[in-house]
Amino acid sequence: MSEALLEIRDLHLTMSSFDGLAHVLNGVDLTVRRGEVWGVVGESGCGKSLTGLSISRLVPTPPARYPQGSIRFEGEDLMRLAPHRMQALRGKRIGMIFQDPTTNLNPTVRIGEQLVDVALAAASHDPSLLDDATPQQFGRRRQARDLAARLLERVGIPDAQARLASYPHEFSGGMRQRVLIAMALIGRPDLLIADEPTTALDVSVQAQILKLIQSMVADHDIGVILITHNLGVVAETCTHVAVMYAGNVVETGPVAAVIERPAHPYTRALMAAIPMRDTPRGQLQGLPGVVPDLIRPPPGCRFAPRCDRATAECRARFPGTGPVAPGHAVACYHPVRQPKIADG
Amino acid sequence: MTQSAFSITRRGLLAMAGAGLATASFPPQLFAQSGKVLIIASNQDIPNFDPHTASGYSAAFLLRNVYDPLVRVAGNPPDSVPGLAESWTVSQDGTTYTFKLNSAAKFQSGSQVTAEDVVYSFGRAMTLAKGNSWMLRNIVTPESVKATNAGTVTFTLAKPFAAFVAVLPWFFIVEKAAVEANLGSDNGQTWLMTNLAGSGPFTVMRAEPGTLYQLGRAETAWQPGGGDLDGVVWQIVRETATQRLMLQRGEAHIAVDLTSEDMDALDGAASVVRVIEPEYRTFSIKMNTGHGALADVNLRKAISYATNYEALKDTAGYAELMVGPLPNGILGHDPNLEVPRMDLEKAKSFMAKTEKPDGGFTLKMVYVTGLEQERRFALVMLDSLKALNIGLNIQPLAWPDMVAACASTETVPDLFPVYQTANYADPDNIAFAAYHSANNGSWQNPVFHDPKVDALIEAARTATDKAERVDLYKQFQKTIVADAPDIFGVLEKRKLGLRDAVENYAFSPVAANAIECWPLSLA
Amino acid sequence: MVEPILEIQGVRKTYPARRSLFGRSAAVDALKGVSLAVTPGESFGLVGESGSGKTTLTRSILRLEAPTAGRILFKGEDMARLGPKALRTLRARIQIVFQDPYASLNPRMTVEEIVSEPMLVHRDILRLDRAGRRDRAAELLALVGLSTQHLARNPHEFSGGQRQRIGIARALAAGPELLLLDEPTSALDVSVQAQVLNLLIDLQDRLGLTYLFISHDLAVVRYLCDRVALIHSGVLVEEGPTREIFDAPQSDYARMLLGAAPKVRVPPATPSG
Amino acid sequence: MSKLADPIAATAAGPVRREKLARALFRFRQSRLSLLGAAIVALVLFFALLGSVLAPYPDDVRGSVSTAARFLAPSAAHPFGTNEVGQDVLSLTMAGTTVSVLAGFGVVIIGSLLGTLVGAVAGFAGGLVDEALMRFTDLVLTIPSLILAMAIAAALGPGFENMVLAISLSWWPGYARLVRGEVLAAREEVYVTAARAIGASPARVLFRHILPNCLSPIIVKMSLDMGFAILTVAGLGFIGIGVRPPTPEWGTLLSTARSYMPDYWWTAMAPGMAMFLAVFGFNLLGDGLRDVLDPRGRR
Amino acid sequence: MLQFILRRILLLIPVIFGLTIIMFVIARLLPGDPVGLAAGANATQAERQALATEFGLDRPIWAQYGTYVAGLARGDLGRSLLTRRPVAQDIATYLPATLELVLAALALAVILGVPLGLLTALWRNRWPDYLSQVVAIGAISMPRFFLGLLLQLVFAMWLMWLPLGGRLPIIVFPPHKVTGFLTIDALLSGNGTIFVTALRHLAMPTIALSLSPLATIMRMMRASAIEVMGQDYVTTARALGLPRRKIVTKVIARNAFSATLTVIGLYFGWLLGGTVLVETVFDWPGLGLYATKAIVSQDMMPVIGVALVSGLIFVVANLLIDTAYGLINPKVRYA
Repeated sequence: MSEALLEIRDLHLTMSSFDGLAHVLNGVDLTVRRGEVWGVVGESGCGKSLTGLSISRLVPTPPARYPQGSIRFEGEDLMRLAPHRMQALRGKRIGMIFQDPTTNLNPTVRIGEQLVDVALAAASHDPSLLDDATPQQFGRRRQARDLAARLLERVGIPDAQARLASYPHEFSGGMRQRVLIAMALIGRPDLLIADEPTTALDVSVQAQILKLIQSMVADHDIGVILITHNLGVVAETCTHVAVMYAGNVVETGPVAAVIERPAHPYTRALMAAIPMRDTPRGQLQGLPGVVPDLIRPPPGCRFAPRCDRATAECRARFPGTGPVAPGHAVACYHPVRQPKIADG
Repeated sequence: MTQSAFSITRRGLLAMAGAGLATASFPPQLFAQSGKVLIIASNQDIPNFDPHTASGYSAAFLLRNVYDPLVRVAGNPPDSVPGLAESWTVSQDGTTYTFKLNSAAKFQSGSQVTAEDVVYSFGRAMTLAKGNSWMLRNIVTPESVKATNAGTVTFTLAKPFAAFVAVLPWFFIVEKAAVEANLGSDNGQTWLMTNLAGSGPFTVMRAEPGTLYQLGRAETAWQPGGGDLDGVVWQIVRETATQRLMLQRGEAHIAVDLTSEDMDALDGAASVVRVIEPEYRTFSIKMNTGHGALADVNLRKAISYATNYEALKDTAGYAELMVGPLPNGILGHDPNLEVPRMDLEKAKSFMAKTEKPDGGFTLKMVYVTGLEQERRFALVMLDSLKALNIGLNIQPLAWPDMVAACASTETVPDLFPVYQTANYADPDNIAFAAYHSANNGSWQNPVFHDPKVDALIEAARTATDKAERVDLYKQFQKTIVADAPDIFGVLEKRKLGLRDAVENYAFSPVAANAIECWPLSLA
Repeated sequence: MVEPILEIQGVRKTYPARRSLFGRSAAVDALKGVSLAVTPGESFGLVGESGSGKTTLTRSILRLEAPTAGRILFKGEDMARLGPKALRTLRARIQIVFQDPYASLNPRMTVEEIVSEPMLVHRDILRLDRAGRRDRAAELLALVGLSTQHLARNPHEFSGGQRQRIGIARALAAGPELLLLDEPTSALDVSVQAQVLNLLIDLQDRLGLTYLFISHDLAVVRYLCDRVALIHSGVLVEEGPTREIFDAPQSDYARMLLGAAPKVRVPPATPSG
Repeated sequence: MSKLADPIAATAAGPVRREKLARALFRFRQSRLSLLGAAIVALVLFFALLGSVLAPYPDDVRGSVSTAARFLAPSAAHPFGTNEVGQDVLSLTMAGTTVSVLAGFGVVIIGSLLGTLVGAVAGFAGGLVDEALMRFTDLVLTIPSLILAMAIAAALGPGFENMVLAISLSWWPGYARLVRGEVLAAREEVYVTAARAIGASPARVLFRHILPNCLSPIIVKMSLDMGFAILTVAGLGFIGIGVRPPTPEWGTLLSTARSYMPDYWWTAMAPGMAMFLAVFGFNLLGDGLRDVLDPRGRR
Repeated sequence: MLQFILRRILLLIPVIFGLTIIMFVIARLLPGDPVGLAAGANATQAERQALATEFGLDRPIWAQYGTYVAGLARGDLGRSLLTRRPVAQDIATYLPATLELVLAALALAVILGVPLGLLTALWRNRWPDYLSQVVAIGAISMPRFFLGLLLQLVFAMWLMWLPLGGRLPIIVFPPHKVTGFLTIDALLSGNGTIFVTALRHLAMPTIALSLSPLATIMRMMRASAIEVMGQDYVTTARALGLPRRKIVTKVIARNAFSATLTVIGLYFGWLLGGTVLVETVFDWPGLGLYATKAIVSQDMMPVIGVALVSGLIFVVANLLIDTAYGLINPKVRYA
């Protein structure tokens, strides 16, 4: 088991808003090692995106506050890091991809220039980055351009050198997402955080992008956090999965284990709500109730109000995370131990 | 030279003047190197140089210094002094005048000024019938001017005209050859608008419309008794406060449009000479005697006695109250004329004789937008009429609307203030312009007509004996006061500011702001 | 053969070239001759990716756009030849539920006003006075699982799922026979989606509605629809009963699409941790 | 139906409208600047209504003249001194509020009504109608507004109503462009397509669905325009095409006072400062309203 | 690109016709008697009639419009009743003064407004932001002519640092006329002292004129900068480690400025109108003053001329702004 690339321990996050203080993250734990592709899955408002953004400390701290918890990246706690050192990590050690390709590229600057800027930023910390692209004497900017072109080819954009001169709006949604992936990887990061990278794309394009991410992991042995609300994407792309609900990680484990034997009632409800191959018409199991109000969260387990297995104990205190099987843990007093359910 | 009310601009944005070029405290050497240059600050542009069509005091300034008339006017009280003519004689019956030209007179082109040029000039002036020609309308015709020989000219007037010599300073002589060479389609008007054909002591060196006009001393200057000026700049400065500050800072030598408030501020200012002299310029409030409520003489009398004359005088600043229709001090003025002053009992007694003795109605008073003094008079009248329970609806009018309103008796407002300036130092000028029925429809006398008054004016006009003229004008003034067609306002004093560096300046109440620069020098 | 409630015959739609600020953009053929028929009471699925023309087709059915060629018949009547009045009454019988719950409700109106708007517009058919409209609105809210207290509230006070229910209530207000469902659940979370899908199924059974269900999510279409049509860049690629299409897709496009859709099951060869 | 219907727990019914208002007021109170703006506007409106009554020398306002007391420097009796005909400058300025604010309202209301109509029709109808209306609007916009207003005012002659009409005629294009933009944007909204799908008539779609949502930017522009309208009214007064004496109006007061600088400077201070304060108040209020009504334009 | 510019230039023709028609209609409404004024007080009816025919004012309105438009082709804008000079010549003398003032004011407004707007957006909700907001709103609320008066009172009358008004001290001969802009002409003719004096004359009117556009451009830049800062591509830039300085200049400033550009175009038109008041206060011999004088004496030819010329300048300026917008914001090019 290689030494942990990223360790999030008991991360709490509060957001002050007009209506009061929202307890968005309520003690998130997550460990990612190189070569692992973690699917962080959960419904809207469960805090998965904020967790991702917190890792790169992109959440503006006037409204947000981190009362407790730590995020260790290769042993170093990012919460204590000075801003300029944090900025050095971004793009160089931690790469990020966001959801909507139409709004994530600077509309008034050519693609090549944007890629070069990122490369130069990364190279300012590690000049060697540019060397293997082209020989030294052509000047850093030229080297960065060639590196950019090579990356674009790597992510599957035809005649990359020419396309460097085009503007973002001249690309399709899928192509733009590829450019963003190239940008995220140009600094050769060790950890890649992808926040709903394929949600805005068509199914066919989505499949290609997911395969591209998988090949990146294989080539550069990087750790990936793939944030999504689509269990199907997790099943086909990730090695591990962490299910989140209302600011907590309720279940983690290898994908196969969690999908075949979901232990947490919420995970089971989630699986039951997805129309499978053989779900008879009208038999889909909806999950009654509403996500809890994070300003006045219920005491104890936040899923209790909607959980048909909830007991007084659940409502009193928040259950710790206990193992259910090797590498497969769940935060529930009454986890479900049942045989494999039919596959989708 | 007409002095229409319109061209007298006081404060206020709507003065009909071009933009000014106020000087800053700028490096002296720029100033000195161009010799002794007199700077006159005025808010009047000089759009037209043609001596026979231009009007307004700014044009008069230019023409007086660039052209020569047969006779000039100077001194206080004003008197005719030789111009191109050395001497002149009048026939017994006052109809034939003979002028002997000064042989030294030369045009700026170098050629001699001859009688032929005089004949040609008067001929052109009367045929074009613009500018100042109205003064000699149906008195002088082109045919009535003869050149008996190269040096003498005789005029045979259609009828005797006492003020003939007094009018001549505003008729300038052009060089016949120069004008005839550039007649164009409009008798040389377009050419003369921007070119010179005169014999005056100065020529125009630089003309920037709306900004400044710079005159330079002509080599051919033949006139006797000149000062040491190398040039004169007529600088257009729209705000009189700016004119005053330029005077105080020595950036201008003479300021011609100062208000009473400016004069107060200049009291005791270093090296500034204040010229405050009475002038033949009446400022009264005319009433529509022909149509509407004020056709009733009793109402007019009532209003005359209700007016707060002290307030009118206060708002005008440096001014005296008028005694009757004619300016104080002019030939024939009757100083002990019994003129209405604020007397509410008398006013009420006249009101009792009107249709509506206890008032309760409103009159309409109009004034020209931008003329501050007229606006103040309107406010004083509004206040005064309250005593008679008469309301006053004050309406500012653009000058063209005023001129249009005066065209027919129905549209003439009940009350409207008017300036009357003596263009030539003779009572006939005010009497004829303001009270003669021939002028009905013009803004100077839109409505008033009285055959008795017309006859008196005609007689005084043609009488040659001074005593006889004085008696006629006394009768004229008595009848006017009895009829009370106007509220006699004030005689504003001419207000000029001069630097003490300006030498041998002599004030003359006629067109005092059209400064004659030839005699002046700079210390 | 039961007479179809909706028939689309060879519909084509071309958007003319637009002269923009700087250059010209080319003409676009959104629909290249699409024909299909929907029988009453059926749930007909229309699956296509972005740019496939499914939105243009929806807008043409609603007569918000006129097709360049072809005919659209509703219960045998050609919609193009209807006069404005007849078109309006027809509009009462075809209603639509939109994809984006946050944008499809007028922010300035209360739920009562939103739901009773169709009744107001078609008061000549429904003949309901104010009180009648109010009761029917309350009844519709109950039908979709909301309560009368919600009548006076504004849209921004509801969750995504609740707003979609309001959208459905509005669609039912005029008593339609055909309901166009334009990706009604794709913006919702899985758990909420399940509730809305079941609500739709229940409403169809109780009110005998016909659904034209437009979506890019194959799993949802398989769950809800009896027949399915696949559309790709303006052309109808394949059509037939849901079971046959999903189990034995004929066209390459169908096969590619079915393969690409991520399925929630342990993939055969997963790279172990 | 039981397993389906899960009645959402309705929050306390309570009168809903009051709660929405409370929330908006709370957001308004958030920014101190808008509070300051609201206070100044209240003061200005107070003087607009009671200005001439409260003025220390009411008869001065009606045009009485006391030439003996000309140009008195600021003193206890006359905090802002007296003018060229001895009238108390403070009273004139207080009374002037009425004219200036009323004129401002007149211009903004006429301008916005005219502009909204043109903008709504152009935005909604589109095609040739839009092209024609918008070209005309641009045409009126190309003529410098002050010169156009002056020309119209000169044509109609001086007087309060003519001045307001003249300015409004050169004011409405601003609203036409704003409303057209808003209508064009709103037309693409989904809820508008929904309304048309329901079968609502074009008029109903425009007035029931589109315009209510364009209301807040219009209100924000109206409150911001109030300040500029007062400035333009004063500008016309300054040029001399304003109200008729003796009605006091800030622009005319400033125009006459201008000639007595620098010696009798106080005659210009009162009207100038009053104008500044009024416009400042309306601008602050407008800014505050924009944040409350129209969150898109965040502070 | 060329085709677009050609189309916009063709669009000028209807604008010219539209402008002149509107102004002629307004001229028709004028009650007054401009001829009476121009003919002088004592002119007889005959003399007035002669003047009227000379200016063609006695012919029916559409006939006058016909000759006017015909004259337009030859660049003849008719003659002013008042100055008797052709309007085109008057405008040629007065236009450079106004343009110099307007361009100086706009330059000042953009040079200060844009960076200030950006800075206040970056320090949002901290005291410098609040302070700048209050000052900006204060600047917008300050009546231009009152501000001009105050400047004149303090700097020209009391402190006497700056000249009272006008463009150049009269005794100084203006530099050789190339552009008509005194400052630029002085530079071209290499005369330092005149350049300095001309600048000192330009100072106060420019400040009075530019304060309000400066504040508005600042607020507009601030608002669009804040909006851009909320966009995803800014978060992406930060996530990818771009240094803050590059994010501010290349990402935020560039996108925010392209939105602010359109306001600057609109403001150009407003400034042309706005000069009227400032010119009146500072004796600045520009178009504004010329138009005011003409309007008051109801001499309509100059008014139509001024409206036409400023209208054309406004349209051309906006054309330039739109092309510049297209260059900066490529998306527009393929819209």
